[in-house]
Amino acid sequence: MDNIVLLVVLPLLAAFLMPVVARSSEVVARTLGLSVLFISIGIILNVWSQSGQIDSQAVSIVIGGFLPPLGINFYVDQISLFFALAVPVMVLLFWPWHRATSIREYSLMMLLTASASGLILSGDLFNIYVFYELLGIASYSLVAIQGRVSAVAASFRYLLMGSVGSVMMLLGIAIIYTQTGTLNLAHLSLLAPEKLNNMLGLASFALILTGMGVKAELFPVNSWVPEVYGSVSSNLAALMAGLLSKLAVIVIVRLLILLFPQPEALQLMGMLGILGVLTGELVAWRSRDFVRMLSFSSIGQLGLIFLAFSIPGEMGMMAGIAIALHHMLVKPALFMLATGWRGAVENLSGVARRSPFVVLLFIVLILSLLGIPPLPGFWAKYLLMVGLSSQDGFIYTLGMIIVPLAMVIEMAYLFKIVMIMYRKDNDEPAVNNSNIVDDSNIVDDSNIKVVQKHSKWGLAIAASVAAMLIAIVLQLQPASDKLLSLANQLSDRNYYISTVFPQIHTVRMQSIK
Amino acid sequence: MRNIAGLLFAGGLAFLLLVLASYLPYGQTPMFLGDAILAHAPGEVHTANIVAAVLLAYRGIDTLGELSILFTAAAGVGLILGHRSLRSDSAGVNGAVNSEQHSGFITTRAVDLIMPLLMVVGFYIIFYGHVTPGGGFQGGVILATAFFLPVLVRPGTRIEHGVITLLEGLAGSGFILVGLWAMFYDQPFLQPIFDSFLGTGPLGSLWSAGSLPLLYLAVGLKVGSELAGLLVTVSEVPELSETNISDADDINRK
Amino acid sequence: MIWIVSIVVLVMLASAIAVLVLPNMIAAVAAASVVSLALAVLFALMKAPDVAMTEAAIGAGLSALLLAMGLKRLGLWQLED
Amino acid sequence: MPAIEVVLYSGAIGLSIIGLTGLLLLNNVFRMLLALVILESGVNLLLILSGFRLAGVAPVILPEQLSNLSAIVMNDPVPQALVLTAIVIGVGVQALGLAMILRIKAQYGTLNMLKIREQLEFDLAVQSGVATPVSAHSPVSLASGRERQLSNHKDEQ
Amino acid sequence: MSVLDDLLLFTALASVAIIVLRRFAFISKFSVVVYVLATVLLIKMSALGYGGEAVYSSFTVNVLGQVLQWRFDALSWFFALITLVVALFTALFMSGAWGDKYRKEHSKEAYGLLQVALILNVLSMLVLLASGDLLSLFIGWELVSWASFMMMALNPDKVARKAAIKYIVYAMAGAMAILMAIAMTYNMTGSLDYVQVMQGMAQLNNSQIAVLVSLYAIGFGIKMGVIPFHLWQATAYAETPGAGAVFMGAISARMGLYALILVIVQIIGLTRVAAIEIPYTFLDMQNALAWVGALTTIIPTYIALKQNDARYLLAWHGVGQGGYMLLGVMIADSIGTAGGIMHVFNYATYQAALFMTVTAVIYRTGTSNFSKLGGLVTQMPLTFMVMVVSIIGLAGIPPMNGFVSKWLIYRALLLDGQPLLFVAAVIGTLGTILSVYKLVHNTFLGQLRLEHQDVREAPLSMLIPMLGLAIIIFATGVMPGVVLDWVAAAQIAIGIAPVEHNLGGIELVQGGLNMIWVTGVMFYGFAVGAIIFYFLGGKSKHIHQYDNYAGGHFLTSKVRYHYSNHFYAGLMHLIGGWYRNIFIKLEYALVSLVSFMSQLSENFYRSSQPAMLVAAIVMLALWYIMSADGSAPVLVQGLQGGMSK
Repeated sequence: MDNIVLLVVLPLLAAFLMPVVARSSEVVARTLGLSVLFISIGIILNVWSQSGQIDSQAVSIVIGGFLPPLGINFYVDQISLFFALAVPVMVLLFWPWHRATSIREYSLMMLLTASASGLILSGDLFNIYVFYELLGIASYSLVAIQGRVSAVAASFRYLLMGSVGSVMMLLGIAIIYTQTGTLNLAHLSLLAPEKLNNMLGLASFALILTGMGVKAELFPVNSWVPEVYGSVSSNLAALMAGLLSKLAVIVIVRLLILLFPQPEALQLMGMLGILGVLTGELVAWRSRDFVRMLSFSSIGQLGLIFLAFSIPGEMGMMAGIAIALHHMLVKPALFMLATGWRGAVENLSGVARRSPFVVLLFIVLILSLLGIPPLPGFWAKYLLMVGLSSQDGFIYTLGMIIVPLAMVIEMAYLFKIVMIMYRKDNDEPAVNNSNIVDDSNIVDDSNIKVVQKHSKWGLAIAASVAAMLIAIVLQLQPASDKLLSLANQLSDRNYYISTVFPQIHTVRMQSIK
Repeated sequence: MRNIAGLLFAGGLAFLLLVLASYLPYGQTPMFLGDAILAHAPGEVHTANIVAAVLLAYRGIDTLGELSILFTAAAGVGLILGHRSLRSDSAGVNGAVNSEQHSGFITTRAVDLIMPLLMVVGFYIIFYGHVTPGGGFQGGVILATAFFLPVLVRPGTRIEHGVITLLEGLAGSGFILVGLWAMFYDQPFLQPIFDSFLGTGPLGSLWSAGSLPLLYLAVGLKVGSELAGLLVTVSEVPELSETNISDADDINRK
Repeated sequence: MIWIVSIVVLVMLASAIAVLVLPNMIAAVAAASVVSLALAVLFALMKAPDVAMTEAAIGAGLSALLLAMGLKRLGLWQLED
Repeated sequence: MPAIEVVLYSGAIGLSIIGLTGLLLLNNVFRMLLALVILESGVNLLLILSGFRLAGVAPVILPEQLSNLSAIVMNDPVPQALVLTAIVIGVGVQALGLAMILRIKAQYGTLNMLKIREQLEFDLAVQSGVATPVSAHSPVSLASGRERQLSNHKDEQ
Repeated sequence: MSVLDDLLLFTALASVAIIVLRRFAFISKFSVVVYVLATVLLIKMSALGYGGEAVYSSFTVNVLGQVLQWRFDALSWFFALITLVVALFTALFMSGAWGDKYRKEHSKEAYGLLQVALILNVLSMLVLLASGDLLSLFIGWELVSWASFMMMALNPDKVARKAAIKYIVYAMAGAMAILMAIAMTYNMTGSLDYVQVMQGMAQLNNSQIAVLVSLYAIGFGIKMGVIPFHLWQATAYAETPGAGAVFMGAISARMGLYALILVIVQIIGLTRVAAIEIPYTFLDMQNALAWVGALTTIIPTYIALKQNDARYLLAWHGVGQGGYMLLGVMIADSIGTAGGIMHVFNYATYQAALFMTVTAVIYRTGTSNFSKLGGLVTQMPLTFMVMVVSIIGLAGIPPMNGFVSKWLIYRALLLDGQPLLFVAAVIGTLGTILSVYKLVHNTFLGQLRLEHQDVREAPLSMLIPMLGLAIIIFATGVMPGVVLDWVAAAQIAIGIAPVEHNLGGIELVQGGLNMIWVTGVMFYGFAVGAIIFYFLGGKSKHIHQYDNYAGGHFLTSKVRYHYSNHFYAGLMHLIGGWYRNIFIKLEYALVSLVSFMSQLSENFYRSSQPAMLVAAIVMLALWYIMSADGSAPVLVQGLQGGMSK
């Protein structure tokens, strides 16, 4: 069980060693990175199979031998283990295979992996901040090295927003520390009803929400999303939209549950979620560029997730997890389809005849995204609607109205694309696509004519996601049970506390040989 | 419009934060964590400098993360500045490298003299980090400065990046390996190790804190090499001016 | 004590404003360095020697050096304005 | 005469707000980077303040204090460690930002945030093949920038 | 395995088979067999139509604490019967000459996809009709929507595509309204099972019921195309490829009525609905819905008058006839409900027949534009006959079946004391008669155009289903008791007293209707008239179609006299322009609003300074928190306190 620490440590080790090893052999260095990812997956699967009790019992892992709250601990429960598994898997899936880049890019990918795992596992407020910063800097760097100078500019704007956000988060942590004098989440949670249930606590929540919200595509601090996703490769966009945003959301939710019991905190998050849904979908409706549309759709979906998590009680938790997991599957798949479809949607005219299977895949994915029964997306939306209607209060009523409207708008623009794809007359594209550079970088500088092709790997991912969606439909019963237990475990404060502090212990002296 | 909005938000925020600050305690914060660590650190990790104990022992993984952040930043800077639009041999950039004048003889000599001294000071600060104020970070910065000063006074000097790469990789790995060493003994990751060789001295002496000085050494070397790397990378960028805007093709091929 | 603190804080705030308004970029970077120095003094006054050392070394020294080098590369290194 | 904590808190918050105001009002990206540094410094000061004790001494045990450890009041070491971390993180962000600025300057030829944004939007639109957005600020420079790029492509052949 | 399982499983397997085999030539025959077999399976459940117990599916799904189940009762069976019969006739129609031509004009794939769309529509409708709780109802509902969308989107034409998109946006909006209502129902009653929801409804107060009814009515109403959601339907159905339009026009929109009856009449109960007063009006909610029905009868019918394309005219009628059904159901007594439900059957028969005739005309002439048609009666007499039979049914004139259901509705309105609604319904019928005359005149009467002189009668494969439907129209018109049996069973299923009837018609204390007598009298009258005409007068002669005068001039055979433009110019002038297109303008305004807001949001995302947003949100959030905390008035004091501390 202690091996879980290796999920963070081994990628870091690999990241440090890769440039060194690459000096003698680049192949070995690359293999090193990949093998660390496989080892990580192996470790998690091993934990999963070895201790079947993880389903029922969470574990707290002490780092440095100092029991919390003095030391830092990792908290492993179902949801963090799930995401810890998702991190290496998705990094592996969206590994920048085809790009002949420097070894340092792989190194950055490993750092991203480590920080993502650390973020989801960590049980210490400041440790979360450190991993969050590491995640941020790794992603700024990864965005900035995508070749084009526009990526650098987008990344710089992202960096400004992210840094100001994390400064705000640090401010929130400082306020919490002045109130409680501790940083361990379980300990904070123990003290929260007494110490943080006031205006200062709420203020620190607002600050932390803003800081983490930058990565989580929370409403006002997400203006980086279209710029960054528009200028990076689909692989990275898929990773960022699919995985990193969800990690930040889950951490926010964990903090919310453990630290901030106030209803105002929920309302604030819900309000921002609603605004995110509304603006995201509205702008996506206008967008004429495929990737830009996906980015704004992602903003909208994240808004839905925030709205769902702002519903108190089990229903909201279930809805939030369901939408988050669903989006985590679908959006990367859509970005993978975007590998061949970058550029204006008008250029997609007649695509359906050239690649009917891909279009069919696209339709299945967006149907699920829209929440058309019986695809999994529907059940998530259904939970959200039921949860919203179960609450009184302005925010939730507003959500009841906005969410369906947003879905209608989303449907309108997504099916506009489908109709364009099935159009017969593709003789005259409305705009020229001569400047598109696709992921495979098949660029001929002579007349900048581009061959756009889906990467086979991306298609395979999209197809397997679609298959997974259908498999979930066939296994609705177990899936919903699993969801319920995830939600229960995530929303149980006392469970968290009692896991980290099995007995109220006096801080045990470390035996010194 | 934007200025008005900016002033409005900043002013509002100033007011609100001041109000928030008026609720904050001053000088009597609840120090649960601090008190506990102050009480236990001398006994548990044998460091006189409790900040070092917090950094390396109690919150060791924070420090690891921090080192990774520096590493990431250095790698990112290296990759961004490695683009050919920023290389001195790039077509769009004139040969501006040599525009910086060689410093005078006195400066050069002085720097050459002062460099070993700085190195010694840096290592001293690192090694005594767990005993007195200072430690890996401060010492690392001094090391980086010491390394970089000769480059500064001799513009155009080509630095072999290999040394820095090697050093930063090995120092970072060293930190992790010390942590993994504990796991090898079935202890949690990063647990300080005290055995007959390490950490037998009395509190306040150099060999008192188990494996912590090793960690601090790793931190110092890591910070030093990263910062030196940063400085060197930036120093290799040619001077840009309005006239030599590079429209170098955007496809990054290395 | 309070006088020292007040003066240091005032210097710090004044140079922070100077960073934003000084037309000369070199002066701005220098002012940023002064902010860091003042901050380091404050840290020292508040009995945080480790932080004070770090702030002085990194904030006032290395970071200023880095920025100044950047300034030179950006073509903004103009002593006369 | 206000109490000392008012001075310190005002200093910390004032520093942050000055940094933030700079970020909001300035257009020069380099100066924005400086403002970001100031903003971070302000929050660091606030964090140190949170661990300050009225009669506290530095959390370093001097050899002569060894005999009566429990008698001395020390400042909280944890915020100090946190601030150390934060300072180092700050310098990392700063270096990264500087590198980006250098690259932007090299290829866009400007340090003005508004112009950078315009260029960025223009580039994104051109990449996606969507029609060029009409620039509110400097349509001329945009058009010329694009032309320059195209002509440069030709030159390279 | 119950019979319902068999039916659903069979249809599902058949869909798979048709999807797989869609490119083969035998697919048309195969699908006919499929529908015959499915109808046989349905008939095995015919006990339902005569008051039998509901048939439950043995297949259930347990998800998120809900048990999804499927069942058939008399109402579902009645609708399923209509669906399958119409599908059978459509498949028959498609299997012959029309299908061959479609294959040739488009492709094998296109024809196969049409068959796929048809079976998917049938399957989804059966799933919807079989739903046993609100969640499975919603699932079925969405399936129907998307199956319809697929059918509509098969036409590659630009107008059709646009209509399909419009449809699916409307449908999504409706579905979202229903989802909202279902979520609220769940929270109010604690269950989604029909029986438990029905019990739970008793505990709800009027305002809750009002919200639920409005949401459900909007959701289901959009599918039915009631005012003000009628804009999508006509174009979408008219532009569906020929045979598809037959099916869609006949039954697709009626699924909305089914769900409406199920939820609002059966589960919520019209007495509860009637108890809700709408403020500032003299109406209660039931009346309001009835008025919606009446307006839906009138407005689309008069829009139909203006159409210059046969398909559009029929499609607009489809919208209008839905209003009658809603009106009938909303009267809520045994006669009115019977009229409403029976009208579904009658409407399906004649609408299918009418679309078939129009498709046959298109098949032969290549157009359905009135300006390019006319005088086809000499070339296509049988088609003409079918159309006449159907429009008699559509206009509600004896002895065809449309008369019976309309009579029931009128009768109920009169008995219920709703003179205004009665007048509205009569106005609607007037419009119907005028526009069906336009249809038959402009297509078949007048002078034959030169280019159509070689047109022949529709091929046999198309005539057979048309004639079959015509026979059904006439037979159920003479013997409405056959259908009324099923209607009465459905009424029992939804908890309304069944209508008293016999084979020939309705038995009422206030005076019933016996269609056998009516028909007998009519034919007797015709016979007497004919006898008088032929034998006593006998002064008639055949005049050739071209033997015509206009303005005192003889028209040569080169000039075809065919009056189609501005057919009802006078009437249109009377109606006046001020409210024409009012709904289109409304829709446009809505789209503009969305567009405006979208632009607004986009400007937000183009903010030049990223940190501005962070600062803004932090400030606003802190402000919100500090004021929500109740410390707003204390803010300034707090500051002062901080200063003086």
